[in-house]
Amino acid sequence: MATPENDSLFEAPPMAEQERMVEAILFATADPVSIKELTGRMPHGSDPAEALVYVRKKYEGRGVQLVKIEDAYAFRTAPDLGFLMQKETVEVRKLSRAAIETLAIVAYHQPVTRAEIEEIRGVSVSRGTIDQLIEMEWIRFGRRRMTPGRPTTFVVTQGFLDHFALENARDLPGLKELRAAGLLDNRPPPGTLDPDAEDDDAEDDDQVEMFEDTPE
Amino acid sequence: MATPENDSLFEAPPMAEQERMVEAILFATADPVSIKELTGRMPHGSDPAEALVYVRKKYEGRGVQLVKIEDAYAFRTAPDLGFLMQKETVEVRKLSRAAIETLAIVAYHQPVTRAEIEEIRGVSVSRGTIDQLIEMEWIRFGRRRMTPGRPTTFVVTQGFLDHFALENARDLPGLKELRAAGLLDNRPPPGTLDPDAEDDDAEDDDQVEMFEDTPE
Amino acid sequence: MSDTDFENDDESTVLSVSDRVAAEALIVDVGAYEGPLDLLLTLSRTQKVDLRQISILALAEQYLAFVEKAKELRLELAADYLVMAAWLAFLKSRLLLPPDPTEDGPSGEELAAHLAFQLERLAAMRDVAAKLMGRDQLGRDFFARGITEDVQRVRKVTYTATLLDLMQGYARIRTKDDFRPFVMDREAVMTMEQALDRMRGLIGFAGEWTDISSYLPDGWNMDGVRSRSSTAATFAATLELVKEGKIDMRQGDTYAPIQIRKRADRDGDT
Repeated sequence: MATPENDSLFEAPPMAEQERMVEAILFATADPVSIKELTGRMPHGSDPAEALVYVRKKYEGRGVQLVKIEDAYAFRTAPDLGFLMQKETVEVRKLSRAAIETLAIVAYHQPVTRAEIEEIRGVSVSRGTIDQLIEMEWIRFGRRRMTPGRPTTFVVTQGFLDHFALENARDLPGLKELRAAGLLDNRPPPGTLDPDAEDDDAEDDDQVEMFEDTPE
Repeated sequence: MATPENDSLFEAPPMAEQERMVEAILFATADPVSIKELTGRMPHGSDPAEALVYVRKKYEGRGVQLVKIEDAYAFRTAPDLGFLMQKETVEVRKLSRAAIETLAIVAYHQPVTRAEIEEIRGVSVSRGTIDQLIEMEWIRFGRRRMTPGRPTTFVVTQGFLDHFALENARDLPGLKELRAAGLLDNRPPPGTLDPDAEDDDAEDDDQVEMFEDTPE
Repeated sequence: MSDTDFENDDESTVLSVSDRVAAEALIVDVGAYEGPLDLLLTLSRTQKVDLRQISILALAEQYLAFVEKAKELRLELAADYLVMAAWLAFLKSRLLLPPDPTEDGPSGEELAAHLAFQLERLAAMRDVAAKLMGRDQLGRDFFARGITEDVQRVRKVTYTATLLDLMQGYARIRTKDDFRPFVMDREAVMTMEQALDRMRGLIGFAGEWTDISSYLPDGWNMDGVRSRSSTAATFAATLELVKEGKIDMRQGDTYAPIQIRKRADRDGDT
């Protein structure tokens, strides 16, 4: 094999060999390489400009192309294959609490307006939450209400029913069943409270119970 | 052109196109890419293994070559053109004799425990030596031995194979000869394997088991 | 005694002399050896034979000569070297003496064979280590791609929820409704401001003396806690209205009902 020291004693390498050299140098170098630099690195008498012409032709239409950047050359992946440089990772996340609650309200109260959702939740519903649920195709717009302002309503979709394995939204367990299943507080509605129980101690107990009850 | 989202709706791309894709993906990275990853990144229905056969053929004798490292592939410059690349040469940290020998022992005897390395070299292995080889990503921890104390074993990495241009550990130079000469046998010192010489049967069994564990 | 036997062996005597010389040459850099096995391997080279044909007996002799010399020169030898010396002395005696049938354990030949195996294995490992390092190496003889493109990690997030999440979410909202009175604090307390607001709205219709208790809001006059709170708030509100000159109030007797009426400003009687 030719070593750099004695190149000058020999003829320039054959053009096929020069092509290989250009190819290897452009492949391994971290920056685009100018013709001047190629000449400096290749054996004496080489003509990298000519070799580059052949190399460019060889890579035409391939997954990798020879490109010229100012006066330097480099290999680049073909622009139409850019999508391959993405690695898609799918991450499954739990729906946020706000989204679940909004979804639950739509499911139990459909068709329901945004104002009604807010009233039931006691907080305003962010646009993002509604958008997310629509994007997931779990809720969709229903008919407009025939009330002043003609607000849109939301209903759940077939996709929602499929995901939760429900035949229809009426299959959702009612409040009584939720309570029986321990998902609801067993506290009686206000007004029916035993007045004697309403001292500080009782209030404290309820407070504690509430926090213990916090679902998650 | 097909976009990743609707690939599954279409046929797999033609093989020529798959070749381009394999070429682009492998050109884009310095590290070997496994078939599995290629499959994951290419459109649905692609057969990167087949495409790789054509790509390899296309690059035969060129300045850049397709090499296989275990189940992964990478482009590497042809070794005979190394002299052109003085600029790219990275100064590899000079390894001590102890490190080089330890590396060789791990490669030829893997999976191998520290005690076995010490037995072969006749001296204790310093922590620094193992650490250095792990840091260079040439060796890594293998499975624990199912022997008393459950010692960890060491094996060589894909990075090691890539560095030394080995397709897999079976291609290590002289491996067959060493095995034929019995030099890779885990031969215990005389007396230790003779059941009559040992009064502790249990210990003996473990010993036997350990030597049956002789690496492939 | 064994020594005498050894000296009588022609071949061994020759080796012994040359070995002593070799040992003296080697002794200078004890530190250069990686332990006794390494030293033994180096010594074995002086025999200039295939390691499989090596004379372990001669090697043991060389090693012992080395250790002897080191002692003479008062060189510090690591414990390993002395352990090996003792073991080799033992091996030597086993090799030279006829086997004692009463003694169990491995024979001298077996021990010698194992040492030869160890030496051969170490030599082989050194040999392949050199071969390995002599291979084409990445970053020295062949090269990886210089311009790398980062693979963009596109993270696609899909959200999920279970029916249980849904029901719990709904239950949470309903529970919160039930609970609201506690969160809002005191359902059974009426503030003076609330009473005042209420009174201001009602006072316009109160031309005649009316019992103050009739101003208590519906539902606040039955329950003990609520009626106490609303009575106190309403009373405080009436005092405020009297101060403002909006109403007159009177009480006929101690504990008699308190009555109020709208003040007929200017046009009414004083």
